[in-house]
Amino acid sequence: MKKLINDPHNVVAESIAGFLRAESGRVARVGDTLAVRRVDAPVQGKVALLSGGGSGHEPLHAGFVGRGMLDAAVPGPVFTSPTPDPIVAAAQSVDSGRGVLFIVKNYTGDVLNFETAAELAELEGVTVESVLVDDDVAVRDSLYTAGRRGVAGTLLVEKIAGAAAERGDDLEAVASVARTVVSRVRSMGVALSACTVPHAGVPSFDLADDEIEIGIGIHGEPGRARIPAEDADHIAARLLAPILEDLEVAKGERVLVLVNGMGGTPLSELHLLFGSVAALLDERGIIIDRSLVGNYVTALEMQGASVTILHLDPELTELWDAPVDTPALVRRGPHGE
Amino acid sequence: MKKLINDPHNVVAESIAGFLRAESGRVARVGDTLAVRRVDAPVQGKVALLSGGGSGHEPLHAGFVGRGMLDAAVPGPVFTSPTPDPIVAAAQSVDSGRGVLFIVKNYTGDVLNFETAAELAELEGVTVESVLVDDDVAVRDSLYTAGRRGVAGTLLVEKIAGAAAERGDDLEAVASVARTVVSRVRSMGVALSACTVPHAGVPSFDLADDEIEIGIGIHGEPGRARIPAEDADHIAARLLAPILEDLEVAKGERVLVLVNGMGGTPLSELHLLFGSVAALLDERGIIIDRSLVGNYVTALEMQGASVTILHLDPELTELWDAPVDTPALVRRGPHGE
Amino acid sequence: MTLDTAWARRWIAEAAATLVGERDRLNGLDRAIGDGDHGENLDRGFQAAADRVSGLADATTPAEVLKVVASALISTVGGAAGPLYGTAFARASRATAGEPEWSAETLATALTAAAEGVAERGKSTRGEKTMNDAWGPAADAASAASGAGESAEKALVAAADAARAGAEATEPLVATKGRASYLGDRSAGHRDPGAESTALLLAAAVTAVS
Amino acid sequence: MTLDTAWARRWIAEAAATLVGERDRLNGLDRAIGDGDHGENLDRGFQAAADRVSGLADATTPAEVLKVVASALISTVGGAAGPLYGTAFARASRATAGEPEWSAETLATALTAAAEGVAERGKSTRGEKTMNDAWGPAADAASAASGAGESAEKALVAAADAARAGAEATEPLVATKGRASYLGDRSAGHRDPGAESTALLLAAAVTAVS
Ligand SMILES: Nc1ncnc2c1ncn2[C@@H]1O[C@H](COP(=O)(O)OP(=O)(O)O)[C@@H](O)[C@H]1O
Ligand SMILES: Nc1ncnc2c1ncn2[C@@H]1O[C@H](COP(=O)(O)OP(=O)(O)O)[C@@H](O)[C@H]1O
Ligand SMILES: [Mg+2]
Ligand SMILES: [Mg+2]
Ligand SMILES: [Mg+2]
Ligand SMILES: [Mg+2]
Repeated sequence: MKKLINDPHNVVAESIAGFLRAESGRVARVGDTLAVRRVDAPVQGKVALLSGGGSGHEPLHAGFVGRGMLDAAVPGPVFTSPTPDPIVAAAQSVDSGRGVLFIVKNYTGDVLNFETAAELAELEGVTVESVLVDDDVAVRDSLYTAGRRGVAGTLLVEKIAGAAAERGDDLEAVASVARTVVSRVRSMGVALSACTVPHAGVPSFDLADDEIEIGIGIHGEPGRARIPAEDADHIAARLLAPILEDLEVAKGERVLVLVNGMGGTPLSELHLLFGSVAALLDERGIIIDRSLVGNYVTALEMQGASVTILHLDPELTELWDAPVDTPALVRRGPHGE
Repeated sequence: MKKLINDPHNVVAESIAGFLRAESGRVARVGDTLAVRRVDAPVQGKVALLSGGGSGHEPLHAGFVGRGMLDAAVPGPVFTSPTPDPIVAAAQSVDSGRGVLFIVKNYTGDVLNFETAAELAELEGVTVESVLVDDDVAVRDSLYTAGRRGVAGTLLVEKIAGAAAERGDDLEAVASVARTVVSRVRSMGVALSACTVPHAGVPSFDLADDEIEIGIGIHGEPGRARIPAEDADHIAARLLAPILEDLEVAKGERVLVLVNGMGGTPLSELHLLFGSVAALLDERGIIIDRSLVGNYVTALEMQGASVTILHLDPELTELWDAPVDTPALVRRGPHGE
Repeated sequence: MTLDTAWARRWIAEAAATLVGERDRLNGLDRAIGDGDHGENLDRGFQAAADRVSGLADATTPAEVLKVVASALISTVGGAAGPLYGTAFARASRATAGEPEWSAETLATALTAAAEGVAERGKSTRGEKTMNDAWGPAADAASAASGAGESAEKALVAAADAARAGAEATEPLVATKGRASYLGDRSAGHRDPGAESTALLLAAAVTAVS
Repeated sequence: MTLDTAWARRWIAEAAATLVGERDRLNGLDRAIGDGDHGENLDRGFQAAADRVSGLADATTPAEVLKVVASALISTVGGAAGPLYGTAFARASRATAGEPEWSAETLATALTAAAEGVAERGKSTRGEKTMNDAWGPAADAASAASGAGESAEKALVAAADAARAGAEATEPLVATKGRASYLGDRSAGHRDPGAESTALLLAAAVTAVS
């Protein structure tokens, strides 16, 4: 294992420290925790958005703290949910009195810790709503599993709900927008290589030189199936099919396409994969109205990518286009300006 | 070699096609070349900026085409300078009559091809100025070598000269700003792993599990020295020392720090390394006035990073802070807003 | 020896010591069907728990020790195991409040409360390849031993043995809860890390008796 | 056989065929001290050159063929080698304009013009571990053969041999130009890919004679 780190057990703390310093204009630390908040929080009159989860998915979540998106992000250890304490501290530090929306990726650990945190925050007088994100179609439904995982679709929930909060929606309305996004977004991913958790020191799974892993999550866990390596066009088809089976977007309808890198894949390959996905959507007559390509919801240095489709409606499109100013996502105004 | 590609010989064309589609609001293709231009080029009354070079460094250069930065980017094959023809076509497509500045990274291939292109463009009535970027202190000077290479500092030249062009400076003035940046910027990089050129199919060099390569460029070429792996703090010191030897920034003076990933390194490690660099600059009393952390000038999926220091002056700071709107770099206004 | 406050203190110290040595193996089990951090998480949590317990001057019941353990685990472990183990220790503490020395029956009450807490908090049940498959059998064994009039120590040994057997019996199961459930059929053939760590914890409780 | 237009056509076809087979080896040489693309670049360029030459209906001199080759290389090779080889062929073409059949002296003139073009364009000289170390000796050998009254064919063989020897002699050198110069002393012990490809090109010219 070679990484740009010092003590493998201190990676998250040192990385957050560097992040806070590099982005001191936008973000600040919550007390003496590892949680990060908008430098101008609490923003008066605005519902606050808080997300978090295990580290290793950067820029998610801390990279999305800022105007138009999150008010706070609470990182846990690598791939491990944070405990309730810093979540409560972060919620208190960003609540303006209009309440805090917790955006939680659907993993047992996150669900349990954010649940506990919500209870404790309520005891401290903070009104909390929670939204679970579970966009990963690689996982079978909760009859057989802990339920679908939250993966790259989380970014879209954070951006769009963030815009709703910024325009002044109340807590219930912001939560409702977030749930609408959750109901209309699906993702599926592929790994070309595993990743190595710093304190573990060995790759999370072994993949031969001619194998890829289809249906992976973002924690280095193995996926749905291991298959012989394929070219980008075939991989695109494999990722898209189960998404469109589940989402039912009709011909002529509009979608947002997110091609997300897992951390170790160069941007050029992500753009190439985006082209493959776009060609398949063209064939089906589905209109790509908005798009985003980059390493946004990652699994350390894993090579691979995920495809996310959000079935747009006019309100979601408008909220997507709203300005945002965070370390990892900045938009000046409507698409194309 | 596992990559998200189709035919290894068609990678650049397919990647550019996906990029153009994903970023259709901002960029368009130059004729039937692989070159990319601002969708609104030529911008009347503005000096145009053109850069280019081998592919594999994404988002450099095409990701920096847009308002406040480049007017055109001309990609060659992976790690190989483009030929003069598309450079000339791109120059013609963005020239508003006020001339075109070529920003050329100092490699024999780029220098020769852009030189030829400049001559041909002049024959077509386009006034061209060229600026060579050679910020890599890992390379000895031109008594012994082809001269220092252009690496991550190129991004700063493009951003700052782009702001000068946007405010209406004439060709000579924009070139002069660019040359000022070149004279005040230095970089040095490290690789933890090599990268694999798609058509080659094998890594560009072999690095043992406990070795790193110091002083690498951005073409997968080996570096200045191979040493046993070290932690981030020690690597930071190794990269910073030769930069500050060459740049002579005094105590109390202000710099911009760019910690740039080589493509396969996760953002969390780059932030951690930024923290290490910042601590060293603190010790010397050098003030970090601006900073940027991310995978901007890459070498395919190489793991590693480079540190770039730009010795600021008030004008450079103002130009750095000017708004920019490109696929890979967006800034809404002054730092911290 | 008896199951008193000193035993509870020794238990947690012993658990912390066990986890240092077993950390990598638990990570390995979790790597196979989860995300490879279970040993790391528990090690961190039990070092913190042991620290707090050793700083706890005035405990007079095992329940008071276990309460401190619960809150240490909740605030340091994170992941799925943190809230689940936290709940287990909290429920065991609540169910035995005021008892300075545990009888076999108290032990059975404690383990049953812990097992029910985990199932409730995890919305899970036995046979889903989770730590329930160790807590459940352990509670049953303690109850049976208590019913048969065994000593508290014997009941504890029976519980630990049952937890160990339960952990081993998770190997053929297909997970339907926790991270391992994402793997579907591919989860079969591996031992559940949480069930294994539960067995280790109860074995540490046995060691702490002597 | 003579060094006429048909020979020039055969030369380029032969060069293209050679480069298909040598592509990987040239990439390998370039990987050691450069960026691993030299074979790729030249292969692409000479396939294009051969295409354009075979579509060239009306050439009556080698110079006309070489002019087409020069522009094909400039517009398809890229990198350092594209402009350098482009200049070499352009200068050779210009220096032999109007000659339907090359004498030993014409050959010497062509190779000298090519060698000087490369050095001028590359701001480089012999001994810097570049293609100059093949072009230079080749030009010298052709001039010597011509001075000694040898035939054009013999002069060509001498030039090709000298290029080959020159390429091999780059191995111990430390590069001071091109990408290999970044390596400093580490560039010693490897053959320069551009010098090697120059030797291959001139060997193809010899093969094309028969
Ligand atoms: N719903 C659940 N009910 C009971 N136990 C569970 C549940 N989900 C997970 N577990 C237990 O938690 C263990 C994993 O813990 P750990 O690795 O620390 O957390 P994480 O899965 O968040 O990384 C599993 O091996 C399993 O025993
Ligand atoms: N300044 C120079 N003068 C002469 N030849 C040079 C010079 N720079 C590079 N070369 C030649 O070019 C070769 C490399 O070509 P190539 O690999 O195609 O280009 P690049 O270095 O741009 O990847 C070197 O092996 C060397 O022979
Ligand atoms: Mg975990
Ligand atoms: Mg090259
Ligand atoms: Mg785990
Ligand atoms: Mg090369």
